[in-house]
Amino acid sequence: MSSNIAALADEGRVEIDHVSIRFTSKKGDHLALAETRLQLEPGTFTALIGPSGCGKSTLLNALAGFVEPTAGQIRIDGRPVDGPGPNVGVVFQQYALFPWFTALGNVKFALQRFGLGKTELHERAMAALAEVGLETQADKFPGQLSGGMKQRVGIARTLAYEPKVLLMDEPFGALDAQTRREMHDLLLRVWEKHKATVLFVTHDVDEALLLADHVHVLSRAPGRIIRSYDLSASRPRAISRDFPDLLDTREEILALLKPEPAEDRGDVASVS
Amino acid sequence: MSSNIAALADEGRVEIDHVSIRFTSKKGDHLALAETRLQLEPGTFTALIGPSGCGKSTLLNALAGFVEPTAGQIRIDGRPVDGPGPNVGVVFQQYALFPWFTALGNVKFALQRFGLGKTELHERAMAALAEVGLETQADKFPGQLSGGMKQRVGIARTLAYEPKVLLMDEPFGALDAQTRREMHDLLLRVWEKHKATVLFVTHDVDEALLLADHVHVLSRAPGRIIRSYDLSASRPRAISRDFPDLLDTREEILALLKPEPAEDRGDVASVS
Amino acid sequence: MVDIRETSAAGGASSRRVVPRLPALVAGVMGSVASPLISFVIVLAIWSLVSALKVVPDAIFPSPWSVASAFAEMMENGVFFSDLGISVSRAATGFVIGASLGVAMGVLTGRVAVIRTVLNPFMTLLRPIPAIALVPVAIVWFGIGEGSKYFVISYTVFLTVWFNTHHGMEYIPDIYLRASQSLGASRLREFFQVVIPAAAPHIFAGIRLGVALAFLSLVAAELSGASSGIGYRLQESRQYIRTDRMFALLIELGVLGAIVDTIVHRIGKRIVHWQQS
Amino acid sequence: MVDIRETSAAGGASSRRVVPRLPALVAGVMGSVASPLISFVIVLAIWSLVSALKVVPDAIFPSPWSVASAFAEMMENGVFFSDLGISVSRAATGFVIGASLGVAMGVLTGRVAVIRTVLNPFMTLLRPIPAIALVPVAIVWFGIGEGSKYFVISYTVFLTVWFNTHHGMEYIPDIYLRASQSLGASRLREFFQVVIPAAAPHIFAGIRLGVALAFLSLVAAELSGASSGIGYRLQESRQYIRTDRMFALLIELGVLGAIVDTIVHRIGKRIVHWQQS
Amino acid sequence: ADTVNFAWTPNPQTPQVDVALAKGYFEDAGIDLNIVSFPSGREGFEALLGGQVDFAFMAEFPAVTGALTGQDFGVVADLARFTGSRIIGSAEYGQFETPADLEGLQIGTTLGTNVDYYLSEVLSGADVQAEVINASPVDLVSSLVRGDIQAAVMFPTFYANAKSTLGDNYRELRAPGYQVHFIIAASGDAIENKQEMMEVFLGALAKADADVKADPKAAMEAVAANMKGAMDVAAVETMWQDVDVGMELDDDLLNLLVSEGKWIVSKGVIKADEPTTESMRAYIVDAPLKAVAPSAVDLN
Ligand SMILES: Nc1ncnc2c1ncn2[C@@H]1O[C@H](COP(=O)(O)OP(=O)(O)OP(=O)(O)O)[C@@H](O)[C@H]1O
Ligand SMILES: Nc1ncnc2c1ncn2[C@@H]1O[C@H](COP(=O)(O)OP(=O)(O)OP(=O)(O)O)[C@@H](O)[C@H]1O
Ligand SMILES: [Mg+2]
Ligand SMILES: [Mg+2]
Repeated sequence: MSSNIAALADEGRVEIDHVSIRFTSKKGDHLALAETRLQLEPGTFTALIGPSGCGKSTLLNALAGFVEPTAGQIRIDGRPVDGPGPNVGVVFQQYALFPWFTALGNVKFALQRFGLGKTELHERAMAALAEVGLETQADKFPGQLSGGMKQRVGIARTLAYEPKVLLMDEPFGALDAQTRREMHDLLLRVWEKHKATVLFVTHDVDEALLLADHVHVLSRAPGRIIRSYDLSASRPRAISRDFPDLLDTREEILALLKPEPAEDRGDVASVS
Repeated sequence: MSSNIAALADEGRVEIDHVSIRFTSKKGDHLALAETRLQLEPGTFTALIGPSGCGKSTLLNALAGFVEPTAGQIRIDGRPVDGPGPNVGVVFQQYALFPWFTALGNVKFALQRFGLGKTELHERAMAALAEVGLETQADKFPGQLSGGMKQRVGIARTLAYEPKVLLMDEPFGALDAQTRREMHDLLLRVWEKHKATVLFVTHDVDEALLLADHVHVLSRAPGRIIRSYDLSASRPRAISRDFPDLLDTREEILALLKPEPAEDRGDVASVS
Repeated sequence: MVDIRETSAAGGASSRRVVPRLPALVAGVMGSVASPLISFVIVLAIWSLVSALKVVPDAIFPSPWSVASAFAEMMENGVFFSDLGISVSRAATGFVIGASLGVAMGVLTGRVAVIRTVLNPFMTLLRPIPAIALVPVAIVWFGIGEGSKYFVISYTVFLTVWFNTHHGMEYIPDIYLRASQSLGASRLREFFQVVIPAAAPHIFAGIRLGVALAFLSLVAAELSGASSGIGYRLQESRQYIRTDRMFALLIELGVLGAIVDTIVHRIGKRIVHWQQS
Repeated sequence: MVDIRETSAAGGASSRRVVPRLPALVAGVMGSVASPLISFVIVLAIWSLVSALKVVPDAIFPSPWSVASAFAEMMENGVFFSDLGISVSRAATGFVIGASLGVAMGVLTGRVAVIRTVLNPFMTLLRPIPAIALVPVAIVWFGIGEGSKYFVISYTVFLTVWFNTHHGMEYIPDIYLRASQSLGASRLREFFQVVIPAAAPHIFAGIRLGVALAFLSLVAAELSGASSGIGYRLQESRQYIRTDRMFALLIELGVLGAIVDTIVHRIGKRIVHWQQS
Repeated sequence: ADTVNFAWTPNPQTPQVDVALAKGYFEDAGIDLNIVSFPSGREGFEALLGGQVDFAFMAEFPAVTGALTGQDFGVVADLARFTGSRIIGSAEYGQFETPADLEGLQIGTTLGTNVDYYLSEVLSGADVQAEVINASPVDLVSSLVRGDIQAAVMFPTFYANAKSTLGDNYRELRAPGYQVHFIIAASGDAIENKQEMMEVFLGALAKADADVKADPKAAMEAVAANMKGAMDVAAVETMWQDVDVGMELDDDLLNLLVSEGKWIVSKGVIKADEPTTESMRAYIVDAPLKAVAPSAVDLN
């Protein structure tokens, strides 16, 4: 595509420097994220995985500049984050579509920074919608879309924008398996083209293993990173015998996420 | 528990009789659900699976009495559904918690129909929260909970209410694998105790296979049932060699959901 | 005076109204066309009854028939239309001035902290001061001509529109601003494509209120320096104890206000259409 | 006059305010305590300047100092406190009557289709009719005593509170009603535990407006049949062209209204706390 | 004791009321007097017509309107006449020596009141054309200062203020032709059912009327006291140079009522027949005053 801001391989370094986040309310303090140190190299794909309520969304919100860390500092390319900015694209857990724009209008909004002509703007936006399989829904308003459709519009919008750092909070949670697979392909395609730094929150271990270079597992609340994995398998990957490392890592992560002494209740999709 | 309305085995029959649903807007009609016939026997557990936007939520909304079918009729125990009612419990895709009540208050709201004493009400509500692992979050308001926590409060609320018919729209979408498994156990326990008729929308084929007696697969939009499976395997189940039927069914459904001529791109968790 | 519609989950044509759990038949018969008619027949019936009972003299609580004839009389001698024209043009001018200033100021106080800090306490103090109390001041400042009338009307409209716009601006859901800023929108674009649409329901609620207030303050505005207009005619009718005319004029004011309100409401619904889908 | 806060996604103590993109220093200095002060100093400075320039005679645009001395004078001869007491009690009584009727009626028209059908057109017609226009009628109906004053105040308060409550009731997000009805709540429980809390922000917005209006209509209410009260004193000062007193009284009205508004707003925020979390 | 509701506001033209109040004549007569204040006589009159008060103090003009529209009331006493009606102008626009000086000016007044009548009498009497502009009483002075109007005809209460505000520019034209009559009207109910109460009430005023004539100085003090500082004794004294105090009912008043009635009917706002002496006479109820002060009534 026309812009190549994100193509500079040394842009998009994210440093999470001794960050912890605490919410205060009338009933006292609540540590949402325990002290966390993490560095994301430019152009890498990192997945975060952890139990519900452990602070994943909170960490993402801090990276995006929406929430201020209680302690520590977050830097992007050396500059401390002090608010939301154009360098960091976010796919929101709650979609965050503008209800006053159609699906197409929402995507166009993101494309306007490229200063395109009217026809090109329209064509690029339609192309972005087509990539998420919604070209026929372009004129619908968010209120008329199904849950999964809204999520895909949100994805199309953020990807079209080509940010240097891309934060995604359970972006595929409301999608069926097939659509989800298509979205995986799309995401990897876009990522390889623009080499954005991606941080991806998911509940699906397989998804993390299929997509990421690095997987970090968080503890129960208050979350902190308890294990990290580097995945070097080439893409496209599959969770199968062809990728034995991935299968091993999968077992390990699943065991980590189980809080009790791992009693085998047999309801895990235990691959033989 | 004290109520035994749902325990009468012949209550909770759901008949979906030639139902189709169409949305009209300025820009013309839109068929959200093609003609559908389906009968749910009392005390059975049925899963619906289908691509994004195919009309699953729409069908559930019609069953719950929120949306009126454009054609056909829905009957519960012989009586046509003409609005939301206490016989049908719903776990909402968007949680639908009352923001003015705490997590505990939301559950108490559902328990009030049992006319319990104050202490018992509190205890039962706390117990319901404990079952979804949120006993420590009882006093938080929905605005202070994480996505997965909200979903669990919604589940606790509806299960505590013990309806005859239980409709669930992607109830575990925002949960991590471990919590999801715990919720599966909880749901099956409650279901076996009260023999409610359950209709369950999910994107996760494995989840459908682990839980349901019947699985119906819907086509791309406008949705209609294209294949149905009866699962007789005893519970607890696992997607493993111990349950070869399930593995076969799984393959079939995954193939059904793939729209293109099944090219093996290798990114499916293809179990050998 | 709030008219914020929440996006309902299902919407659409066949969405079941959950609100009125009433026999469908009753609700059906009382459709939107029949509704005002039924209402007016009932009100008229009660009114006729009360005035027929003669608990108060006709000169003080006139019968519907004498009000109707006062109405006819004003129609006949042309006063009706000339008053209507002049009052509507005063209300419209005052409204346009007040509403544009109100929106502009609301945008400023809602979005710029310094301006908010300096002006809000002052505005809060102004709000409980009624327009009638300002009439003498208005006359001193703007003269006895149209100026003072515009001032009185636009003063009232301004405060209300400002208040609504201000709050609409202040309470824009963070999520929209976050999305916009993350998508690299310039401040200008954020303002016009996000802030304004997000605040639009509130702004429209304020404008709708402002329209009502423009008519409400007509009477106060036309107290001085006017020798025509509905407000003046009301004064005059009072001087000459023409209660029948007074009632006719009050009804005129009511009908006029209701019509304009309906139009504004319809326009608002069209512009802020996404709220209902 | 809308004060609906959307539940913001992050909230919490450390949530970053996304709204004002201003130098943090400026915003910091102008904290909430300093803010009104700065505002008043500026306003006072401008006022002194204008009156010092003597573009209009002091009798018509008084200086801050003459207003202050008029204030002192009223304090001294006790008029200030007796007026304050009587006006506040009138505003309070009128407000309580109007607001309770308004909430009750709003609940009815918002939730019961038959009542809505019969009453709404009539209410819509009443809204553009100002309280001052009803003063003569009020005197006839309610006497020259306190009755007519309560009527005028509660009439205005009633219409506004009704309007807000009505719309709050009508536009309760379907999702809450669906959840409630699916959870088998009785109509009573649905009403008190779902409808009322869901409409509460709107009802409070209406009540807040109603409080402002109770003060706004004091002047109209005390036009006739009163021999004390801020509104009466304003009339009296106007008769005798005591512009300094008029200004003092207007300021008194403004301060009084602002204080009560702040209190109501605070209470509302406490009660409808979930809107902000 | 019966409660008598009386619409009255402290003013310098009705010293009988001030004196009767000061000396307790109403209590002596067994009347429990409840005074209700209104910003203008017209509003007191409205309250009277609505049955809210028994007596109302006002100028004669609203009574004419009431008579023309067939209201149920009667004029029972004429307490004082104001003889100092004037047109006030600013020296910037002329010297205002004769009515002819008003030619072509914009003159402010309050339409539909007795000052409107006065102005039109002066203008038509001198055959002068001027533009009459409506303004509420309180706004006339400021409009004059601003120059929105060049002359004004206002209620006497505002004269002093006009003079002080205009300062050296103050000019007045005392064109004759009209006297304000400060009257007391009684409700139809009082006239029909409470003759005795009316006599007692007027009796107390008559007693005070005699006191005023006997000791004007004391009456001025009583007035000033009730005005609570708005006017001091000296100001009242100055004003009284133009006031003819004394309770009566005579043909002057009747003729004025007829003349004003004709003027109002000519305006076309009220649909009524041209008034005659007989039709207006029906609204003057002289019996009670005749009973307490026979010499005060002079009607044929
Ligand atoms: N605004 C808030 N006020 C108070 N506490 C909050 C707030 N937002 C989040 N929390 C708390 O912070 C913790 C972490 O929340 P967060 O949303 O980051 O979890 P998460 O890891 O994203 O969970 P999930 O997977 O369920 O979305 C939770 O315990 C939650 O209750
Ligand atoms: N209120 C509405 N107005 C118009 N069209 C609607 C409305 N609600 C849903 N639709 C349309 O109906 C179709 C089915 O929507 P539905 O929400 O039932 O899908 P779904 O199967 O639940 O999808 P998902 O898995 O993504 O949640 C979609 O095409 C959607 O655009
Ligand atoms: Mg989260
Ligand atoms: Mg759905």
